[in-house]
Amino acid sequence: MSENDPYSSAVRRLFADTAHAGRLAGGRSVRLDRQGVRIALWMTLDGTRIEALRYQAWGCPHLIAASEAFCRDYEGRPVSELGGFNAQSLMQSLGIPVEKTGRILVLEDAVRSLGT
Amino acid sequence: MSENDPYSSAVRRLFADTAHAGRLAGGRSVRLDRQGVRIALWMTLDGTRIEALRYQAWGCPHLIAASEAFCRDYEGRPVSELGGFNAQSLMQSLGIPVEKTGRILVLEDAVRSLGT
Amino acid sequence: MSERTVYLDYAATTPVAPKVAELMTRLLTSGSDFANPSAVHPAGRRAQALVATAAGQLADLLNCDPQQLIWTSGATESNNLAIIGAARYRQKRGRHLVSMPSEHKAVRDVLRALERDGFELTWLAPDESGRLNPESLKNALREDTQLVSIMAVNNETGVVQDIEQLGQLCRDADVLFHVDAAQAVGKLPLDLAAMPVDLLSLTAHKFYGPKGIGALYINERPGCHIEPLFFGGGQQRRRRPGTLPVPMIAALGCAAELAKGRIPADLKHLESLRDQLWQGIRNLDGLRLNGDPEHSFPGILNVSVDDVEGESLLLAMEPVCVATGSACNSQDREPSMVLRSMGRSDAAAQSAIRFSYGRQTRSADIEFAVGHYIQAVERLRALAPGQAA
Amino acid sequence: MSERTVYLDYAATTPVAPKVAELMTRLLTSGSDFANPSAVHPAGRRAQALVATAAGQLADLLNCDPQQLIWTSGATESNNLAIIGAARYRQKRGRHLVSMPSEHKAVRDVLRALERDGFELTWLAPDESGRLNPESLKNALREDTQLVSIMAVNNETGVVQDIEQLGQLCRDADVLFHVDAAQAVGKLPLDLAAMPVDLLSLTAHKFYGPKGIGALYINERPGCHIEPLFFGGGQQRRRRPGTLPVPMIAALGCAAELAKGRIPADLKHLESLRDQLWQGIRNLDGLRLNGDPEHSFPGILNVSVDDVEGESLLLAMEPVCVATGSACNSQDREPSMVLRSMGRSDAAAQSAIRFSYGRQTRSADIEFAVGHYIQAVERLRALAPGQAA
Ligand SMILES: Cc1ncc(COP(=O)(O)O)c(C=O)c1O
Ligand SMILES: Cc1ncc(COP(=O)(O)O)c(C=O)c1O
Ligand code: FES
Ligand code: FES
Repeated sequence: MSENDPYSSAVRRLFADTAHAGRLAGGRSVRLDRQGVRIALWMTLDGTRIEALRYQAWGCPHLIAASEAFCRDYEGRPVSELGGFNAQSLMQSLGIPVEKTGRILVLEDAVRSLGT
Repeated sequence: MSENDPYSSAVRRLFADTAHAGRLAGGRSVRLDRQGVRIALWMTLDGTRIEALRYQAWGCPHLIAASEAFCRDYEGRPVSELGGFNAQSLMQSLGIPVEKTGRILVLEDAVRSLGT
Repeated sequence: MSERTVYLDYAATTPVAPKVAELMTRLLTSGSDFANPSAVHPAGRRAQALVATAAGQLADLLNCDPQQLIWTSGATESNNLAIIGAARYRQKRGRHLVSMPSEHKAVRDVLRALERDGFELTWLAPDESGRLNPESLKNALREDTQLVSIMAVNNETGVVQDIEQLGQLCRDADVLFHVDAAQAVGKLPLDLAAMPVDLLSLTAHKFYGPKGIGALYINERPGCHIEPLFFGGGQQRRRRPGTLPVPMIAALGCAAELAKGRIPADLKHLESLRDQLWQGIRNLDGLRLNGDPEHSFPGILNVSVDDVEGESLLLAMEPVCVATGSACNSQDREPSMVLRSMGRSDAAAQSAIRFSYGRQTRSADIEFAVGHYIQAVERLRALAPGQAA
Repeated sequence: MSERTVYLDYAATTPVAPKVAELMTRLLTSGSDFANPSAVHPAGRRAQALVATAAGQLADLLNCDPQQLIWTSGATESNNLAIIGAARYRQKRGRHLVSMPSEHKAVRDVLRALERDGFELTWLAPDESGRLNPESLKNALREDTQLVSIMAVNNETGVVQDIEQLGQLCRDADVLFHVDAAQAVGKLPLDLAAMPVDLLSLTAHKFYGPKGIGALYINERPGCHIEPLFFGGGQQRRRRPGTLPVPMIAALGCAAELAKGRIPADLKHLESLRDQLWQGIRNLDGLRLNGDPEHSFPGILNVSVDDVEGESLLLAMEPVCVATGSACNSQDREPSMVLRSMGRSDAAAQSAIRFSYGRQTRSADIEFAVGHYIQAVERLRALAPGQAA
């Protein structure tokens, strides 16, 4: 059945447990409305380290899963690493189909502008 | 099943029991090759009464059944009645489809020329 | 079956009725009823008798002459055969055709293909409840109009068109009237003897028959003929050749007979499910019914909500099986043409969920679905950024 | 079944294999495997998995990629889709097509329809044994030739063409090669990976699958594409829309898998039946084999006799079920085009009887048929007036 499932098990797991959905008071935030999707990211810092990340997203399950994955990954890492966030490699590790690239690139743009 | 059967039960019965198939020595005979079918009729007379009738036929089951029916019908009748033989009414009584009219008319022609 | 699912996608396809499955099983395992009905030998004649019985059963359901029915592989083929076949047959008289943007793709895309071949199309938009105003059809008919195609029951919304009235307008103007009745046959009473319909498409799998068999009704009268799409053996008076799939045809016939006896009871059951569903969800903030409460097949309920994306909603509702848009375009994610033609925004169309249910659906299934729907909507709303920052 | 019949018309259609019937029964009665495989919900994905399995099984039988297969309603549709679809796709390059008068009507009549639309046809007659001389194909190919259609196994005579050699000539000339393999798939080994074939039609009911489902193999490569015949939902990448009939597709897959394991044993069985039949009737006066003893599928034996009319012979042979000509034209009684193209006279063609047998046929059935055939011929001969008075 997995070969017919449009969602990888990673995407399903992330979509089912969106622990990082929400907002943060204080800190930086960015919001993008593009390509028919909407993404907002919030970040608080502990010096140059990312203390917490939250997101809100309107879009398909892949976009939500990617946003959740990004938050899980980057909490605790130096803020300088945000510039290295790469949508394509995240898509690969989550098994997101290439047709969705346009939308996941919106997440990439949001992440990068969060880092600058 | 009968509604799908291209052959009426009368045609089936006559085709299965072709007692009058064959030839007769002496008497009159007629043969027609037409419309892709072949019919031969033989008749012996007892005065003006038909003593015996025989046929040979090459054609579809309807033609064979009609030939057999004709022989059964007319044995013992005055030879003058041959002129009244009517293919159409025989077709009706045997349930022969109208598409076959052309071929059964060959039988009619043969019968009528036997009577003259 | 690995997980519990609640199947509320009867408009996409229904399970096969037990009686129909039994008949097919009997025919598929029979050593004597499997022959080719074109053969004149005894086995062929038995097969032919089964086909004749099925034609009688379907004709009985529709109140038409069995001779007016052609077997096809389903409503997609029936629609193609009806529309392309009739348009080509009549193209010397004129090349203008009329339909609606809310038709199923198996009508819309056929008409678009004819447009590329030089036919001229007029697309009549429905009102915001999904219905066609007869006046607008009347105004669209021209001297050179040859065919009007309007569906009986919309597959996404369940909206029912006034086929009698629309058909009469066509009849008065000497225009052929095709009805895609894939979602109506076996579900709503239809009396073709009393209806001004020339061509009508149906498919068995929408009313508890198997997938892969359908029919086209052709009201053969002067001017109402079709050119075939396929060529081959002489089957079906050359209008649709190919070996007749006897067990499938017999199954369609059986499903038709079953339906005939059950339509009133089925409708009552569906109405009660629809009412339960609607009561369960109607108070959700921003909920909107896509359809016409007055003129609807009760087996379909289509709703949109604000601020929720359809694909995510579908996944969040699992294991409830519902549809966004029609099943055929579930794979390409463009917002529903049906809903946009009713004036819905892209966002509203994208959030639309079609609940469709049937004979096997129980009240507990609806209750389960209501809970999952509300929970999923609330969760995804909490997840979405506000409309403007 | 009211009377004993001996069914020797397997070339018209076969009974469904018990394993295939079992699978269909299971799917038709399953409460969870009936969904529309286009739907993305869990029930839809289960249905999609069944389709994927079937595509794998059929691809395995043919040694091709499952992606190269399209589901259709049978070989008639596959032939139409292949020939019309490819001819239209390539018509800007040229409009010359090549085929044989001994093809099945579902090829011949399609080509004739294209002829009416302005395509130019070259018909290559077989030799008197029914085979095509590769030289004559080579000579027929022109600059503007786009498609050659030659069947693998003839449905009336069982004659097998040299598909590899004919296909190679097409490949060398950059011409598409379509093969109607309705009588070959599941019966003779075919290795599409090793064969220069571009389009290949098949139908399940000729190899113990159900009627109403078939497939078209498309060797997609530059220049080898088809335009669709139908328009509708996006199924099958738009090349053939319509809800996929999952139980039928699964049944085709199952029949393919079964066949793959059985072809050698099936062939051995058929050869022994054919030898018994031939030994039984060969000494009949004026008997003539219609076919090529060297290059034949052993499941079909076609013979003519002098001075006997086919329709009467068929009736006289009851309850043995055989065919005169192919089943599709059993209802119009024109003498077989296949046999006339092999140089047989109208009379010889009209007296032709096709015996075709299969897995369930026993030696006793053949013995019964031999007796009935000889008796019927002798009886009808006695009944016929001599050739010239
Ligand atoms: C309104 C309508 N028309 C046509 C079709 C096509 O039917 P099928 O997939 O059986 O060809 C469907 C269902 O898919 C439908 O809902
Ligand atoms: C050689 C050949 N081609 C095509 C067909 C058509 O197949 P179907 O009737 O399944 O469409 C048949 C059988 O009828 C056949 O024997
Ligand atoms: S956001 Fe809609 S496709 Fe991913
Ligand atoms: S004689 Fe051939 S059709 Fe009757």
